Amino acid sequence: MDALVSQLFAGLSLGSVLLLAALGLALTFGQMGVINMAHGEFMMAGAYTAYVVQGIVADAGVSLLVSLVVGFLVGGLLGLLLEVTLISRMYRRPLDTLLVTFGVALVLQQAARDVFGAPNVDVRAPAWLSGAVQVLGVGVPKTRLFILALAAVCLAALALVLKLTPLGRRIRATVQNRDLAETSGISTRATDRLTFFVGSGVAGVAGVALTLLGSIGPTLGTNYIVDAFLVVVVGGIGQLKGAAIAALALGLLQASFEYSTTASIAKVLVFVVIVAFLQVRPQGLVSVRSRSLA
Amino acid sequence: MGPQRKAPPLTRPLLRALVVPAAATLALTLAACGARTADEPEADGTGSATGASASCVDTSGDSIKIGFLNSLSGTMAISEQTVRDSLDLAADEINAAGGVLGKQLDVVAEDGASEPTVFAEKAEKLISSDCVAAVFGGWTSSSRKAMLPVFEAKNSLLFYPVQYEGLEASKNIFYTGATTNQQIIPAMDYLKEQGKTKVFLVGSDYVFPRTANKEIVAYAKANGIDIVGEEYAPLGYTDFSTIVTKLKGSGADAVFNTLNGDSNVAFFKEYKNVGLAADTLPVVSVSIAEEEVGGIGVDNVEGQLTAWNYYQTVDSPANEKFVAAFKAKYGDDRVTSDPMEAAYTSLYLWKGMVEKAKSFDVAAIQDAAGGVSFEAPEGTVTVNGENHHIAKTALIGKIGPDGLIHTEWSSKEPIEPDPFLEGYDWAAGLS
Amino acid sequence: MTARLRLWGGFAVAAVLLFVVAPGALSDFRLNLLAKFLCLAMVAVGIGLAWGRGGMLTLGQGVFFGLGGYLMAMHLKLADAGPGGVPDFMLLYGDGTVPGWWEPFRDPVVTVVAILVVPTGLAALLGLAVFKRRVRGAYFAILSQALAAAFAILLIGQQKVTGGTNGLNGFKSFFGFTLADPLNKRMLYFIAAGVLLAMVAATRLLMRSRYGELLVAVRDQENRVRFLGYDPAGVKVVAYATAACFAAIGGALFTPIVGIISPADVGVVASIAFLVGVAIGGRATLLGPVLGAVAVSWAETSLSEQFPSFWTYFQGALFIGVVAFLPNGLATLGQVWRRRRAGPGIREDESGQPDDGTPRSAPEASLPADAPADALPGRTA
Amino acid sequence: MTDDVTTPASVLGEGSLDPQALETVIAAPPSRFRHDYLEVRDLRVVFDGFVAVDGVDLTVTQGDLRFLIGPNGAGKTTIVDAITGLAPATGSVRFGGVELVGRASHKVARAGVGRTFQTASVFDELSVLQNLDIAAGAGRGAWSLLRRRRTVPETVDAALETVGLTHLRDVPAGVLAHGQKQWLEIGMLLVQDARLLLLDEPVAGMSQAEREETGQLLQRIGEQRTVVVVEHDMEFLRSFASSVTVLHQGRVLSEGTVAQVQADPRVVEVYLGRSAGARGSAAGETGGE
Repeated sequence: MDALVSQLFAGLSLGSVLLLAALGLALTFGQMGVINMAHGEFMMAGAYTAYVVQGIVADAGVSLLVSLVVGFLVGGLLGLLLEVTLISRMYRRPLDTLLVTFGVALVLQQAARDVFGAPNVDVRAPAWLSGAVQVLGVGVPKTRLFILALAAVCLAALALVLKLTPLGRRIRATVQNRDLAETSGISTRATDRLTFFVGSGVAGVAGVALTLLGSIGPTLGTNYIVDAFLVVVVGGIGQLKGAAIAALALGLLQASFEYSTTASIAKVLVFVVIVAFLQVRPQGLVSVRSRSLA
Repeated sequence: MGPQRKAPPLTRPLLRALVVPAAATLALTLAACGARTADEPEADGTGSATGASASCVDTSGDSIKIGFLNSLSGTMAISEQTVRDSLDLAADEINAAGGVLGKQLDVVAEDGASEPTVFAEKAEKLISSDCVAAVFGGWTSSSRKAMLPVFEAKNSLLFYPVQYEGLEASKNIFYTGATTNQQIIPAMDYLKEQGKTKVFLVGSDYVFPRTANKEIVAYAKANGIDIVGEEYAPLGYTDFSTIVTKLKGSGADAVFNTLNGDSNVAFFKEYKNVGLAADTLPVVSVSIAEEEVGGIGVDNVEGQLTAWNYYQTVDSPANEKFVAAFKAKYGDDRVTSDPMEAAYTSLYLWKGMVEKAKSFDVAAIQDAAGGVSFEAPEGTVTVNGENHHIAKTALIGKIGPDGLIHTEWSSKEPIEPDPFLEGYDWAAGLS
Repeated sequence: MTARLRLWGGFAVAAVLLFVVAPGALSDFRLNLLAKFLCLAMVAVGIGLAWGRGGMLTLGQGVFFGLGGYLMAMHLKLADAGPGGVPDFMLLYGDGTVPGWWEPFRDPVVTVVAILVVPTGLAALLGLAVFKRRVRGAYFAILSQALAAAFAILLIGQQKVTGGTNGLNGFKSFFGFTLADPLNKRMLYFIAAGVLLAMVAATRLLMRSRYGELLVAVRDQENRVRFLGYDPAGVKVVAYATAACFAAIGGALFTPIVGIISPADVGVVASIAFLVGVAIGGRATLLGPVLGAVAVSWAETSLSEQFPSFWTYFQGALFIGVVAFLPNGLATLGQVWRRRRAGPGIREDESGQPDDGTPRSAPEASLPADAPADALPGRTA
Repeated sequence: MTDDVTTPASVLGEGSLDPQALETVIAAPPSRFRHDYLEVRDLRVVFDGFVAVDGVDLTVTQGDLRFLIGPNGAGKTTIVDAITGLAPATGSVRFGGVELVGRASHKVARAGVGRTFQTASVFDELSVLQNLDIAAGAGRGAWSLLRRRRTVPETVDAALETVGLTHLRDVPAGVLAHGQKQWLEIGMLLVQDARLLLLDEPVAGMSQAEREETGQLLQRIGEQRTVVVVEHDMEFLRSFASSVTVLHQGRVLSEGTVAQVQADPRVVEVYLGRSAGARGSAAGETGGE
């Protein structure tokens, strides 16, 4: 029973990490069909932001909260820069953006190596996040609860922004019918930029959160990028709901496979399940149907 | 350009274009047929290979070329850059002191790019194109395994400075890091001495951890220790909640950790967050050195154990000099670690062998190697002429709040290297 | 006509360079390096077909390259095995017995057949599965990448039978010829060169066939092709399987030439690295991928010697610069230049196609090389 | 859309249709088409809960030139999508005795159904000739596919003449003017040997003279085969339609000859206040239904 509960939690927790990593991606990928391979490096930038902020703000708790905000801005600005300089030029060539952003990812990684040094750096977790709390008789690390909550907050915030704000309406309109949105007086250029800013900002937040769990090094992003894309693919394009369900499902799946086999085999099995799933639902869990030629 | 003209058939010129080179290939291949294996006496795998070309090392001038081959890019650059730094230091020191046999060292530096194939390629370049007298470097088992056939085929020398999984002894490689009976087995001895009876194994999914754990399992069986779990995470894996859950539920009283690189950070953070602590469930790590402690976070690993043959805190005149020289060259914030020390030592051992042999010739060095010793920072080390490993003292250390590792326990004297564990009865079935 | 002359002239020049000049001018070491580059170029030829012509951005060619390489390596290890017939690494890391599925590869004929059939068949099956379900564009790219990741993890995890991260290495002979003999290494080079030329010729035939036209049609307007009564899945599978076959052959030759095949050569990063040369050379051209692959490998080897960290920047910059600003690769530079020289207007050769097999992008570079709306995810009806 | 602004006008030249050549293309005995008719029964298409087509019945016989009209969102294009397997539908669509609902698009095409799209979709990078050759070749075997085209198939030659593109046969289709692309599409339907032609706004963006020519061509094809045209252009409709179906909100509102439909008060109500005739060109490119 304990094992079941703790595995359930491990799966949820892994799912929340995947969700944080994939949330911004779901937005940018859904919005423009842009496959941003540098998304992982934006997460890395967020993580290094936490490291830098901690050097300035001594208190670990305050610094974490400040980092979340600054991390969002750093990730967002990097995304904005990328959108303005490169992606805006190639908006009809989604597959090419994949390669271009892979190049950007390489450059950012090497830049991090040159600026911060190759070895990992450490970010201290605040005292109020150390240790575990008892949930249903199982010790659950507070950091993981924090990340679970953070993922939920990010998801809810994004959902609210999309639903309630004018920006959200513009984004949804553009996702659903770019041409019509344009003719209705929406500046799709400005919308693209804002979407990219927000999506990349969420990557920065994810990076800050990951400092609580793992290492902070130049290759931090590469560990997550493939999984994050799989979440988006399984979830379906253009809706946060799909990404959320997919992230949790993949997290639970990975955790339960891992419990019964090994971590390596589990990863392979998860991939097999995904291919099989796409046989049944090639458009992912949730998809917006829009009619057009292609 | 008549649009009405039908395209002329392609076939003829194409055939010609295909046939000519094909025929050429055939002719050349037939003419160039080299040695077939059937013509050769069975190679024994350890001797110098039969087709080896004659050495092109130039010993006529007042300098001698040697090669440094470490990953300066890619995932392993983190670790291997530090080894390169200490190799450079040793070369500078040797040159300042008059060189080897009166010749200055002329270092040819190459990047292994963290890829085995690149290591193999660069090794061949260093030997065949640059004609170096010996190569120093390599870190991962895969890089060493990739280079081994090159050094054997070209009959050249590699000095490999990292602790590894054992089960290997090539005439063309000198292993200056620990083999398993100088690191893994002493660590198990230590745990046994501490009265630990239930050990949990966690490692990265690759050669070193799997081989080391195979030996640990055999050791445990013979020594009344239960292995209560054995888990592997893919290299670079960062989610340890499931593995730590299994660990917590296993009832273990000690953990043997062969995780590599980034995974250590995630593992120790998870370990700490679920409320495990060093004084009740200590973790012995064999891949965490001074360099890595900072990245994991001192407060995450304080009080945990490591098994090596050298720590920066080792108290000896040779080490004092080494640490001082290193900090002077690279900065006060830098630390020294076991692989760095082993690399530093390897260059001096090669110098000792050359001077004993009075020659840069590979065969002469191989003959002279046995018994060459050096007053290394870790203590006196001596080359074993049989298996080309070196006798080293095993040290169990505890990570202190200062981020350095302090010796907790040491073997009484240097342990003779035994890569195939021939001296251990319980290891009989292992290889 | 001049265009044809140029093409076949180029082919002849390439043959002379590969078979006469290079072996004469290069040392054994450099020649062996060139042989390695040629193996990588074989993968590039296939990618050029699948991606440049077929619009399938395959980020997982490492899988097929690796399959070919490992199949060859298994045979070489078995052939080298001492008494008892068990490869050395299995004695060290495994239980000292050879698993049943290794056994058939003792036979050289079975091995060669398997290298040709297994990766190709796997690609055909996978291709059918995903293309029939109209998984394409970004979805396909990401799936193929995940495939590479899974394959590498699987190889690493099964150390007892695959050698783990070490991969398979330490080969002594190649079908009976000892690899320590430089003469035999030269023979391998000639085989690689011959195979590459044959692949280029076969690709040329395929590109100029009706199938080649159909493939471009599927790339640009998949649904339109469907409404003409074709099943685009079938068209794509042929290109994808051909690319896989080329990659497997490249891998199979890579193994004895380099002397090692390991998970590092098949994973995500290695798989993407295959694309650099193709993108730079010109993805939709015939010779672009070959020249691009060789040039990039050469640049990597020589540049990384001097500036290891600079190489990473350079590689990143290449990706960004070429793909963003020169989507049809450097090969189109020559085309643009030639057209400028020839004066305005549309130049035609007798078949109405540009001479070097590139798609005719008459308004230069204003036509993106992969399908505009067609490849947009979310619009896949 | 890749526009044709970069096209040197001198190269494209003027084209015009050649009705004479059409006879070669459609030379097949009329008896082949005699019993062809399209029968749509209770067709429903639902997108995420939105009912786009709601129980449509439609019968079009060979020799009829049927126009589908209706305001935006009426479901015209969706019906064409449903027939050709692009949109998931329930109900029944039979042509030539074959049930089409549930068939994959390429199998629908092989059953003799061809269609065009609102935005002319030709293969931009392939030449006009290659476009037509591909359209003519769905039945080719693997062996003939893997070889080069050595001769131009007769029907392709005739289709080139018919749609007036012979002099442009070797230019990439991407540089054609918009009207020429529409014609090329019609040519592709001809060589594809479609017996049911579904044309989505075939004259959008054409000049008056071009419309005239296109209309006549369609009329001639319609005499022999089953043709359904989705069109906004009322003038074009008045000139060439032999019968009209008016759709509104996914249902059939009215059906009959042009005169009958125009007299129908329900149709007048739906179109009230709209200058329907002028909408043809505006709806063209974006197709914002």
